[in-house]
Amino acid sequence: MIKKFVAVVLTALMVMCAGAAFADINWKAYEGTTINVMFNEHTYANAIIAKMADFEKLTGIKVVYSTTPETNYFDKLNTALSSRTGDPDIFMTGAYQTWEYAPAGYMEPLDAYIQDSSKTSESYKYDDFIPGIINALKWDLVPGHPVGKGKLWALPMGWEINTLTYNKKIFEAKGIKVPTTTKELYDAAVALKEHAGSGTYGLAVRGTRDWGTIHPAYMSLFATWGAKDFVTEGGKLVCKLDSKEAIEMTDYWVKLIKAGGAPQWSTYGWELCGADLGAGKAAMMWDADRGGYTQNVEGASAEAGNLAFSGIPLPEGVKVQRSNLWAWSMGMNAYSKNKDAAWLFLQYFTSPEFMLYSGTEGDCTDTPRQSVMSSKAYRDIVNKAEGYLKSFEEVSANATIFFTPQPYFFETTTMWAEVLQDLVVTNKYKSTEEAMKQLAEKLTDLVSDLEVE
Amino acid sequence: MNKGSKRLLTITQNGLLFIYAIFALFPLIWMVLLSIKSDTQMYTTTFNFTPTLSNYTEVLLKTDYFKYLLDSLIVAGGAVIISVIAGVPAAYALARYDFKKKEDIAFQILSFKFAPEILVVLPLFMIYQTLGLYDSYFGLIWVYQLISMPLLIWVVRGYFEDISVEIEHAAQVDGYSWYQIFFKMLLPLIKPGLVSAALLAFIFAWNTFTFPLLLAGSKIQPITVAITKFLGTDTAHYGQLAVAATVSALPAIIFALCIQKHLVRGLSFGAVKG
Amino acid sequence: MSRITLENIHKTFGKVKALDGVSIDVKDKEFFVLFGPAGAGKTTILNCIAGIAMPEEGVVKFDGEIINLVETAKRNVAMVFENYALYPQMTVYDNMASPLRSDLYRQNEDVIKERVYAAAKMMKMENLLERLPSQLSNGQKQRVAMGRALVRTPNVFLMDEPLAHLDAKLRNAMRTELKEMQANFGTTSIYVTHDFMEAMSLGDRIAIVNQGKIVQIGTPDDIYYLACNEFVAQLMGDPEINILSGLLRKNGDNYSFLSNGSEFVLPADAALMNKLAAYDGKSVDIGIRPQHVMYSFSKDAGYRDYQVYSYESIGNKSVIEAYPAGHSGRGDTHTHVRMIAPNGLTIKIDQLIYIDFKLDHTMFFDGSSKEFIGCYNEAGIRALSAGKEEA
Amino acid sequence: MSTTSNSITPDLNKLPFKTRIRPYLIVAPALIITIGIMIPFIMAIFLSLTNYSFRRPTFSFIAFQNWSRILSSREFWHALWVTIQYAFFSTLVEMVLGVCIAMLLNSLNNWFSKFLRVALIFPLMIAPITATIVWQLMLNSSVGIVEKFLNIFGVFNFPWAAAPSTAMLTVVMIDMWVNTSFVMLLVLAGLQSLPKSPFESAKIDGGSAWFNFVNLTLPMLKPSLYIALLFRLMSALQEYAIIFGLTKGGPGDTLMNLSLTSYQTGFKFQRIGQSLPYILVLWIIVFFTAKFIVKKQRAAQRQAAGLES
Repeated sequence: MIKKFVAVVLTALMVMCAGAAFADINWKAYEGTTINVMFNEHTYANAIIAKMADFEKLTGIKVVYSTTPETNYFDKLNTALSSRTGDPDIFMTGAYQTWEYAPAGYMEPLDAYIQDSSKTSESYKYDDFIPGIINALKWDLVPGHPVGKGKLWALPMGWEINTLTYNKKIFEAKGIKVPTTTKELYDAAVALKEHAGSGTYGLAVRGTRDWGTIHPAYMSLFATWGAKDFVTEGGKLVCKLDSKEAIEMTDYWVKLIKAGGAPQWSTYGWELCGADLGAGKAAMMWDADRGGYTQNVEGASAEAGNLAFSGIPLPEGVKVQRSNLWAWSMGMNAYSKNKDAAWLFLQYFTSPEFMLYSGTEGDCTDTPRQSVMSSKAYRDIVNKAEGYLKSFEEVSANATIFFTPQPYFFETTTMWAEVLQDLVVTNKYKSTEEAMKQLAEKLTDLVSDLEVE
Repeated sequence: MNKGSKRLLTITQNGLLFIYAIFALFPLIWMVLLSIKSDTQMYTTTFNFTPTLSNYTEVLLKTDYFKYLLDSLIVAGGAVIISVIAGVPAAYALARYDFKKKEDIAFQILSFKFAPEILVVLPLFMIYQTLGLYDSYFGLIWVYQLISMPLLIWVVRGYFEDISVEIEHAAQVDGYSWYQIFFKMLLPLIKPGLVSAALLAFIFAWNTFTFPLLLAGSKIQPITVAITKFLGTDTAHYGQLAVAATVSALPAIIFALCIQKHLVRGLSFGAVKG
Repeated sequence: MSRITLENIHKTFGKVKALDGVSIDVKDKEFFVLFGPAGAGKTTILNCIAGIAMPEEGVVKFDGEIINLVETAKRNVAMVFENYALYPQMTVYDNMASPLRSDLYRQNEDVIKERVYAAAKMMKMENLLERLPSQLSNGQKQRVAMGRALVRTPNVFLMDEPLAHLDAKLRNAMRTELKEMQANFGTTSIYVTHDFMEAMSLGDRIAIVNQGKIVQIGTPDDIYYLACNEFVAQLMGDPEINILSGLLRKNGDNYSFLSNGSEFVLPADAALMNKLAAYDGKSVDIGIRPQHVMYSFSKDAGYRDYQVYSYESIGNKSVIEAYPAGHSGRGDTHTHVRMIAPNGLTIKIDQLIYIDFKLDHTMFFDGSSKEFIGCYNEAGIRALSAGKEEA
Repeated sequence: MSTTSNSITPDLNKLPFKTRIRPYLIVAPALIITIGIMIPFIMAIFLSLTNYSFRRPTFSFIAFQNWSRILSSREFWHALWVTIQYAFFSTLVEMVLGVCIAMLLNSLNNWFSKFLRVALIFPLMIAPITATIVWQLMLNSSVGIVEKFLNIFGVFNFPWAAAPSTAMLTVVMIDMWVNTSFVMLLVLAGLQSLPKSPFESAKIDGGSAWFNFVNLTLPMLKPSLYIALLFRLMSALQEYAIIFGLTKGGPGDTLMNLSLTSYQTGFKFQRIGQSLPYILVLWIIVFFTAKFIVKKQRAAQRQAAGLES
């Protein structure tokens, strides 16, 4: 009896506290509404799901959600959006996807909601988001125009930059120092080939035949090298993969993989890269920082605790590390029939309070909010990984999306990845130059029907 | 043939079978081994490791695994039941009656089995959205008919064709009505074929991926769609995937063991003389 | 127990005309045989009676009542199928009990047991009751099929070649049994066969069926002695009747038959001669059964020269087939003559054989239409056959 | 006479309506269920003549533009070639192996073969998508067990799916692992239903084992073989899960068959109209191949029935 009483009082208190934080808007305005949410299977989504009951209790909104593994998530989302039925109301997306969804009219711009004080609590603190990440989710819908201008299409859940993770133990044993230039990286990869027998190798990077191969490490070095994918010339998008920098960089990349990459590189996605690093098969990995971070958590892998983090190795004559950025975000369906209820959901799960939870207890270490990043609780957790915070802060200064926004992103990057595979494992092309020239021509042709103002 | 060479032949035969058995069964054994390995030992050990049941507790107790399994059971099982109810009479009609376009209809039904899933799934998605069948048990059971119905009709039709028409006539003469003949005389005769075809249809429906991926979503998630979830979100938890795969194969394996006696006989597509 | 009437039944299967205007009238308690070559339409007639086949035209009556639209199950017929049609999943007992367990003819299990045992006893297979059909020989299956029909008291027994698949010995025994049973039961029976011995020995009346038509209906004697055409005459009897083509010529008061360059002076028979008058100088076929052909290995007066074509045993006797000597028609079966001979003769192929006919057993057929003209002692035969039928 | 019976009761010779429509009535449920699925086919054909895309809310009719564009592309012919290669190799291997294993199982009657009759079906119970992941792990050069096994024989870093020269071999091998049991099952069923008598008489005639196999076993097994061929060939032509799971069609475009190309164009690149001709061509190939095999199968069945009696 007493137990029950205490529970009731505690609950009431909690609700009141929560209410106090969000008191300025009516959270119960859409009580009884049901909204549908589509998640990609991810830690970020798990953090939300863990707090779903709180949200439902606060708002009286019922949330029906699905989580789909990443290999098929976007196929499913594409199909669902194209039905234009308003289901799902909220979905997880990346920035690249908004370039496709927003021009097609599937996405609801969020600026109006954020600015409306009757819809958005004062405690939401929109300005608290790291500007670089928010900018990655803005676009004016003109192909060729960079991100950062135009409407806001989604709100970030977390983000990733692409840096080097290495195995301290192996590096120490072989007496190799952490590479800071591309030359050092190449030498280290060669030196670490078969560092512990057949099947072990120097550097793990992605190699599958899709966009996932291009956007992390490859695109980061591509941008650091000073290359660009597209430029607007004479009212048209023109592919610049045949530029000197692009060819040089790609040629370096191909040689790097051939000399020190995984023997089965062309089948490697993030999970195999991470697995090899964690198992001590790969001495280094250049991928999303999170990938290395999670392998390093105690009990997660054989090499947990031995992993350390470093920045992006620089090519000769380059001073600035540029990491391409990936931000898992949530967007709203333009055809949603419960937009205001859906906004409450978005607001709640990107609020500083929730972000603090997800950034600490929720394991989502790449927080998009400055307030979280500077909080002690967060820094205590992340500091456990050597060099993580340092390289994170260093690289994130110049992290953004280095792709030129255009709606054929997936098509162009898949073809790009295909050529990369051909260069590494087949003899289809005589030289990198020939391959890149053909590719540039093909991609220019592909995007020629896009209207560029 | 003398005794010695006969013995040699038997040894060779057993040897060849043994080699193939390793090829066929090792991946399964490997899968079970993975399921009792911890993440940290996953890649660094082969056979010499500390077995753990943590993957099992993780998958079976801490996720909605049984809900996925139940979903699979409902859609695959429901699909087979509908196929049996609608398919067995159809198979009978296609075997017995002479009507216009019979062979065409029969082939048409079979050809659905071979329809590329990708071809139908997109238009179906649009139709399902309009009819409200998207993400419903009924919707999935319906589309699974593409998988289970043709197989069932074709196996069972072979059986009906094999039953002498005079047996039916005899039963008519004996005073039985059409449906009594069907249930009392014919069904027992096609049972082996029916059971095996149903099992095979069940396995195919159980293992299908594209349809449930695109035509179901939040409410219903058959195990094939859910299974890659166990790969994990940060690191790949192959151990958990192995658990999910191993347990998901169990219903079909148990089913197969139960009807083992019928199974082979039943798939002779009616070539068995009664 | 019923009178079964078929009127002008037509039945086609696709483009094949199976029955083309069949009419028969089977009397109550009659044992009626449908006899004809394979594919003649005999089974289809049974199926029309049982209701298994639906005629496109024509009427089926049981005791004068039209039953075209009555379902098979409700016609109360018992049928024995040519390939037994036993239910493979049931024991012999259950097979036989099956008609008595249907909704329409249901009996309680005690009655069923009694009837099944009675039928099993009659068919001498009490020891087989627990077996499955797959464990039975063909003869045993046949008996089960018969037994299943016998447990009931139907309007009519329909039997489709019930003895066809049995070996000769069993067939003879069963034939005798059938005849006995038929006498005991007194149920109308329609029996299909292509075996002339069965037809002759079992049938009260025989209907000859050919190409979907009834060619002739009559008592066994009628059919045998007064075959309405050459086809029927050839069908009835084994070895087959000899047909010789020739010319009829007036020879004084009587007639001569000219064939193959030899002249046969026909014995007198007033009634016959009257009928033959119309055929003077015209082509006529004569039919002589093999048992009415006499042969000799030495040249006897009036005997004609033939050469042996073949000599084959058919059990307790043999058949000699011969062709006209020196005739270029060796192998031209139209001129061949078959005759009955004892077994064990030493006969060489092509050796000379001398032949004469018992001409007073001849049947005459129209040379072009092949229809029956007449035979010796026709009135006597008719009287005999009519008398038999009365009885 | 015929006129009388006909004029008095003209309906006597027609089965009651109830009985006449019975065959249609009993096929109807199955047909309705499956015909419903015809609608997507028709829609697909129509959409292939439009510029339908997820990117636009509307679409317009563009006649055969998609078709002419695709049929004249290198991509299409490459995909067709990959499709045929894959179907040919995987079906061939599975048929030959399936028949051999079934024959072995059938000729032996010890505990081992009895055990295998059941156990060898297990791979069929694993979803292809899972089988692919398990194999990928086994074949991985850094952590896989197969690599360790090959190391014993002095083979290091065998590339498996990662190199164009071995990628086809690898996917065919996985397909073989999953599906050989299906062929084996059907052939074993066929073998066990063979009648004994022709073999007994052949024994008396003293024919060799090979002679018996070619002249008796094979012709009587033909119906089962055709069924196995039918099911295997048809799904091999459409293979998607194994290839996608293992290499996503790579390396380069080595394994991009019609299914993958269509899926990629339609679902990943959002060009529905353009994705459909690939799969419609595949559908036509599948349809007519199936029709041909079914015809052969029915003929073989009749022939085998003749041999038997």
